[in-house]
Amino acid sequence: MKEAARALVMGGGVSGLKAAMDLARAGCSVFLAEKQAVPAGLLLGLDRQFPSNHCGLCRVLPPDPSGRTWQACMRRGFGHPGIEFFPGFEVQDIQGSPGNMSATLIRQTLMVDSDKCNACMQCVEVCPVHMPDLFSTGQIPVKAISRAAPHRPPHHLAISLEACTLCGRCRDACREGAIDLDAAREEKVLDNLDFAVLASGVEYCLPEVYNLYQSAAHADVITTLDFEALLSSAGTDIMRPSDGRPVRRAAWVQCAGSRSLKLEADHCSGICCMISLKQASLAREKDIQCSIFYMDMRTSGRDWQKYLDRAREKGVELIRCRPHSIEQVPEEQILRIPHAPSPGNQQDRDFDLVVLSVGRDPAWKPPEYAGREGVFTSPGSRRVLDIARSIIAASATAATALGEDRQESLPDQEAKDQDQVHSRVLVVGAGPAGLSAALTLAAGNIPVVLVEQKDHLGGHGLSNISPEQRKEVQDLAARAMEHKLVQVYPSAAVISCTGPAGGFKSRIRDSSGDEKEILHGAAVLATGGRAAPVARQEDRTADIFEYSRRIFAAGNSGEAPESVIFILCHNTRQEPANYCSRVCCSLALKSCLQTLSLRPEAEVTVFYRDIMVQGDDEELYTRARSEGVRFIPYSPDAPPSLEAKDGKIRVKGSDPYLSEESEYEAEQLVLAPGVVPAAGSEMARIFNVHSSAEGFLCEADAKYRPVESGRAGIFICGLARNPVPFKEAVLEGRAAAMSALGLLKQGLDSRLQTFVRVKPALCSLCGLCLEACPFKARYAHEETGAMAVDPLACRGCGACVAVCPNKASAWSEQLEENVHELN
Amino acid sequence: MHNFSLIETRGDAGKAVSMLLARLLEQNMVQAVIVPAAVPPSVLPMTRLLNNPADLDQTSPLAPVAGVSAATQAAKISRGPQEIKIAAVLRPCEIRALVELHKLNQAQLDNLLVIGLECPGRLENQDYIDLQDQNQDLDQRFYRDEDLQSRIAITCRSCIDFLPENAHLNICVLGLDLDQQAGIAWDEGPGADAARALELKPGQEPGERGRAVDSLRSQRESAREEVMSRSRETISSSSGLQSMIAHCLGCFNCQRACPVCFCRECVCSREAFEQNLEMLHTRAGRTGGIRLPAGMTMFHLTRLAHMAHACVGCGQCSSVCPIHIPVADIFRTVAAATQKELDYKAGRSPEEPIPHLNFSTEGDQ
Amino acid sequence: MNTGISRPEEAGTDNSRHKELDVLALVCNWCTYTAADLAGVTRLHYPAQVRLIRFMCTGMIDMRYILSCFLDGADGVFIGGCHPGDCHYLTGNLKARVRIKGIRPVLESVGIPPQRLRLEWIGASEGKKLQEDLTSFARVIEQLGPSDYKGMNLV
Amino acid sequence: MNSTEVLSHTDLSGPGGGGNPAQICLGCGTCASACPMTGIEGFDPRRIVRLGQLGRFEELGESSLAWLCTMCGRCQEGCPMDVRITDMIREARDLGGEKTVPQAIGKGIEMFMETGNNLGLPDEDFGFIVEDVAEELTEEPGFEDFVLPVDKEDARLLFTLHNKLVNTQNEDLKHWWKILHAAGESWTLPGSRWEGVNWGFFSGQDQVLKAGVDTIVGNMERLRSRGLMYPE
Repeated sequence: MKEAARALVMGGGVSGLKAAMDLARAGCSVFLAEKQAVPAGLLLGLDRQFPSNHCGLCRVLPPDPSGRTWQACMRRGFGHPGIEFFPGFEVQDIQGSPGNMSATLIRQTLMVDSDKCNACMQCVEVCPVHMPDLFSTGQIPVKAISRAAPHRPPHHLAISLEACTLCGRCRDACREGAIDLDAAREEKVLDNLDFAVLASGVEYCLPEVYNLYQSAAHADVITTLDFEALLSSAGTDIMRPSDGRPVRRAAWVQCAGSRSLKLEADHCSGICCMISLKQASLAREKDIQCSIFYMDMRTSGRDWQKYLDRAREKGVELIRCRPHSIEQVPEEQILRIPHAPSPGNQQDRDFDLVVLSVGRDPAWKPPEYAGREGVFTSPGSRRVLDIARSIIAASATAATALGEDRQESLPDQEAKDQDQVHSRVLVVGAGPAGLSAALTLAAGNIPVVLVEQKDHLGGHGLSNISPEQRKEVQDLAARAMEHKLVQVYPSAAVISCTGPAGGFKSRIRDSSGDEKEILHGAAVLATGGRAAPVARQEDRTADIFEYSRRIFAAGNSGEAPESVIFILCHNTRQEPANYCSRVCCSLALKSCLQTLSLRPEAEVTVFYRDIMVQGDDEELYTRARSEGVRFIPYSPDAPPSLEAKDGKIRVKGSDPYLSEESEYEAEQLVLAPGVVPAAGSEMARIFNVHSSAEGFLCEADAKYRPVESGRAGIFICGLARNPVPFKEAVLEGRAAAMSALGLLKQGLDSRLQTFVRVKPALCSLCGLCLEACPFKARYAHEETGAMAVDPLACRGCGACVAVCPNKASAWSEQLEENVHELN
Repeated sequence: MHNFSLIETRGDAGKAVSMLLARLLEQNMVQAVIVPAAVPPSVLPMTRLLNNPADLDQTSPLAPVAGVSAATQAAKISRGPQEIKIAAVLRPCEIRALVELHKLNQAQLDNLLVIGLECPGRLENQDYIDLQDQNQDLDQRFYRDEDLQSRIAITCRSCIDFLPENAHLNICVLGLDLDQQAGIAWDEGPGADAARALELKPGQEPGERGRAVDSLRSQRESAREEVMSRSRETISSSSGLQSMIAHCLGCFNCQRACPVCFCRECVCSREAFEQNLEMLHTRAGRTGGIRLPAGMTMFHLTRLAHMAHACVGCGQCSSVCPIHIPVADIFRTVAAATQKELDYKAGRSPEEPIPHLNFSTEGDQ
Repeated sequence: MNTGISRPEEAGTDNSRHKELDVLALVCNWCTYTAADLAGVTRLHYPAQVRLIRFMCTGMIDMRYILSCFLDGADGVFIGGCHPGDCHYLTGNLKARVRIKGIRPVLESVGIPPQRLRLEWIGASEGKKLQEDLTSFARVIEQLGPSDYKGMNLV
Repeated sequence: MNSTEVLSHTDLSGPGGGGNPAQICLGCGTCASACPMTGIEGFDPRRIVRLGQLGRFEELGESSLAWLCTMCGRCQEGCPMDVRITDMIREARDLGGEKTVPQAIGKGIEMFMETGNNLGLPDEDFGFIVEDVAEELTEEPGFEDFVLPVDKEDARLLFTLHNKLVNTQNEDLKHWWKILHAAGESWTLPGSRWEGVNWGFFSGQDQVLKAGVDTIVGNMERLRSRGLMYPE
């Protein structure tokens, strides 16, 4: 293993930044290429983000010992001591093999010399190439030469070489000689790279290209990305692009450019529902009437269904109908959407603005080098992901890249504990997430203590219906058992955890009742989940997990019932379990297909509220329908009623298309009650971290720090944190391990930044600082009871200093100079 | 409180109460008692820790004086080992201070049996010493002599919180002829356990008590309104405030005497010695020089900012001021406004969280 | 706190010097200070008497800083932090809020009307809101005139 | 080209290969949003597709639902799942059998099968009407030399008619002829079996549809026309 790998990260959006920062923290030399002049990609234009509805990109940034993050709003630029940033460059090609790769970077954006530029804007005036006005306030025209980012000062101009014709007018107009078009042809070669991480994201669907809703003909039909610019709080009210009049009624049309066989787009982009809900909620604040036209509201995450409920409370109207067309009412500046919200009921609704909710471009393909050896592609560069999932995917990809890079030469001795920081990590739970976390850490040369309640490793992964995924878990379990750095405690439980990050003390009790104390620097909680219980009338009722296991158990030679009825979202997605469990829909669809493959004549009926498959899983839904599965939507107010009679299950439900009550009979009833965390609140208590009302462990920041709990050094992942499918649980495990690894690396390298200190002679031990510290970096010393600061957890916010009346809690001596002026 | 019992005083209520305390020790209900006692040659009863029932003879639980607030000492001693349970005789304001200190981790309420004393007010220390020369049995006379009662500390004259709250056992003096009887009141819990050990029989509470309490309260309320409105008016301008605190010597007595000011060393007292000469030099040039030690206004405002929510209105700050700045008037005036704004009352309940730690996301700016 | 407000040549409580009113804005680095940057970039002007002081977090604004500002002659103190839920340090802004709630009655009692102290949530992207809030605050301070404590040199 | 080829376009096998074309329906409502008939007497294409999905074709054919559709095809054009909605409706109408065909259409079909046009108009009468209209046209300035090309062989376009143009709106014929005349087009009007409207398309009866197509194809073969024009 090379101590400091040379890593190239392609793409400077949120994924690329996260991967780059993780790798830098783990000790790599990182090169970051971003084709735009500024980092943060799409997010730069998202002024308002779910769930807080405000911006917050800065929260992805670590507190930087060099102090550079004092300036680090992404809008102001990006500086990181471990990362060499190449703004304006795109990777053209990658050659060679891992350990000796070379990448060719080509300039895509040319920055104007900001030392010379005096922001006269003459160049923008004369530039003949107009560009789409994304993410600007509309006050300054956007040309091929324009401001580098909407929020950058005007003298930070950049030329998009994709659009630029190199006509030279800007250069001639510039009296300061700040523009050097010859630099446009610049090419850079990076050699001796150990690996590369591809995180350049996907392309968004442009409605004009696919002639969606004749958008090119209507100035007031825009996309969700355009609407973000209108929402930008830097602007004023929300105005119509066509005539600048304020918007009073707006519509969102979901699935523009997706979920269509006609467009060869049999996929769901997965984030558009939430984007539209957010945009409509924010527009409601400006008193705009908002309607969302949708098919399935895919609010599929721990907190998303509740967000939908809040949007409804704010008055966002949801109309379940995909419109056929948008009509311009002649003479009037109105867009009319004829639609049929319920069968036999057609209505026209008029709007000032229609927003097409677009996702991934159906024709988008990753770059050619994506699949090469040594190039690790973040899942965020295969499909559209929301911010939190991008962050997780990026961390996990960085972890995989690092792990593979190191596999060759494992050290034969444990890393030494330094600076009173224990390098060991406690992993609780050995399901897919816990095992992934443990092995990622071990690959990073960090010793692991793996505690599992059961007598074997693998958790739910062992009962996965996919043979490949079962195999993956078995391999992970076998590797964990064999790994020199992984110490496994089966049939054991953690009963307490005290101390600060870097110096936790936990007690473990094994099956014989013996207790053992473990010292560790960090912990990863991966205690998983289980199926929510269902009240079953008889054995003809099964939950979706049981049924799927049974029907997949015998491969393709098993038996299937002649008729089966699925009821999805059974007692879930409503209080008190008001969240989508994310796994049931695709499991149900797979089970439907398996049932039909075992018994083609079987009658399969699915009662559902919204089918929540995302990404390419949409194809499962399409296939299930085309193979004859009957799908009947129901509303939570009128769920289908159940009855067991004469050895058959009878389900009464109404078919909304036919407006008739029907009775369906089946041999088998399958309920999908969702999943619940297995030990959430118990873990929350032992490890002193937050948990939700449902018992899921809560993260410090839902978007930017998804696998960190509020307590430094404690990381959370998998089903214990939120409902996730198998693959995501694995990613979360790796991401949590990557964060733990980074934290410990930071400690082991003695790059500790102590922001605050305690003056014991002045301290009254009142404990106000314990309460005030948001990161639980304060603790009372176990023996002396004196207040202490955990340098790994402290982020320097000063809450403890401000709350301490006599400044027994004080800034560190280095910082005091800075703060002195204020004191 | 739900239960009430009368005890015979036989002309010396203080002694009768002392005997009850002695019995608590004898019954091993508590292992120590904190109570005011003047041990010769001192004539001023001061907080004293006793653990021998025989020593209770010399105590003055009803003495109308509080050398310093007993809350500070009760708090400190309560943080000792768990196995020593202590009975503490405390005035209402002292109990309130104790409750505040408990929230700040400065007291361990579980270790205390709090015996509250209904408080018609306390005499200033010097007044008590002087009056004792003239009155042999000052402690008893005080409760029947309205003239003596009118000489209580200025803060007490406008105190409306004279009934003890959050105590386990109350000693009742209002509306009773203390030469005959004193009252003991208690609720379920440790108070009832103690009452059982003391073999107190619940009985009827005399009706006069209610009338006495009401009349005292209405008298105090109007006094308080008068004091508060006067001080409100005075301090509500920079010059008014300055006129009150202009003569502050910077002795920090008020801070040290304050039972809720819990810092081991006040940040302001430290700053007084740490002042930056360069800065003072610049400032001195602005208007007619600069008073040293500088920052006395800052000191008083800091104390208000830090502790107004926790002020229990005991008046010790005024009592100890060598140049008679009405510190308590200022403090109580600001405290009333602050506690109202924060919907908080100092000492109301040990469960009520410190308002500055309520980081709820509800509400607006 | 060395706010640099008092200038020797302007000392005194001369009420005619309305133009010399001093407004201090104590703002959080992550959100409001960024909004100020943005306002600059977007060429949004805010009143000249406002002086911005950057803190890492409004949660580190000690009550004593606010007192110092007023005793040092500030006519208004504006505090700008992240919206609830957006704090880089999770709850710093909420700490600022409760502290301000607690200190307002103190200030009011000693003759500093509550309108002279204002807390606003201003997100990093809300340059416009920063401008509006500072402008309206400056206007309120103008109407109130100089603070009672101006020029008393009490620090 | 023959009618069998035309009919082969009505391939009802679904994209999933399951055979039932309606099964893949997403229930999204695009069809109902597009349909000019949605809401009229409770009509909604989703109902039709649903019945189809459930295999209740006969019920569909027998219900009035199937007959409310105007066969405009907007639903089918918009369907993101490529469900062949109108094709399916034709199929359903056929399944209902002759007794369900609405009277006006049934009568027309009967006439057509007997006489070659939906009105049952004898060829002599047709000849008289069109000659009369042609004569009127020659009275207009610029059209003095107009000659009606009936059964002209080797013309480029065969001009078939909607029976309405012959029956009630024969003034409109002039507009078409004027255009063709002014453009110098080579065209011809069949003197018999001139009907352009194919009610077999609406009734769902394939043999009628075939007869209709055969009529036109027959005329084209007979007169050796290379193109077809049908004014509607």
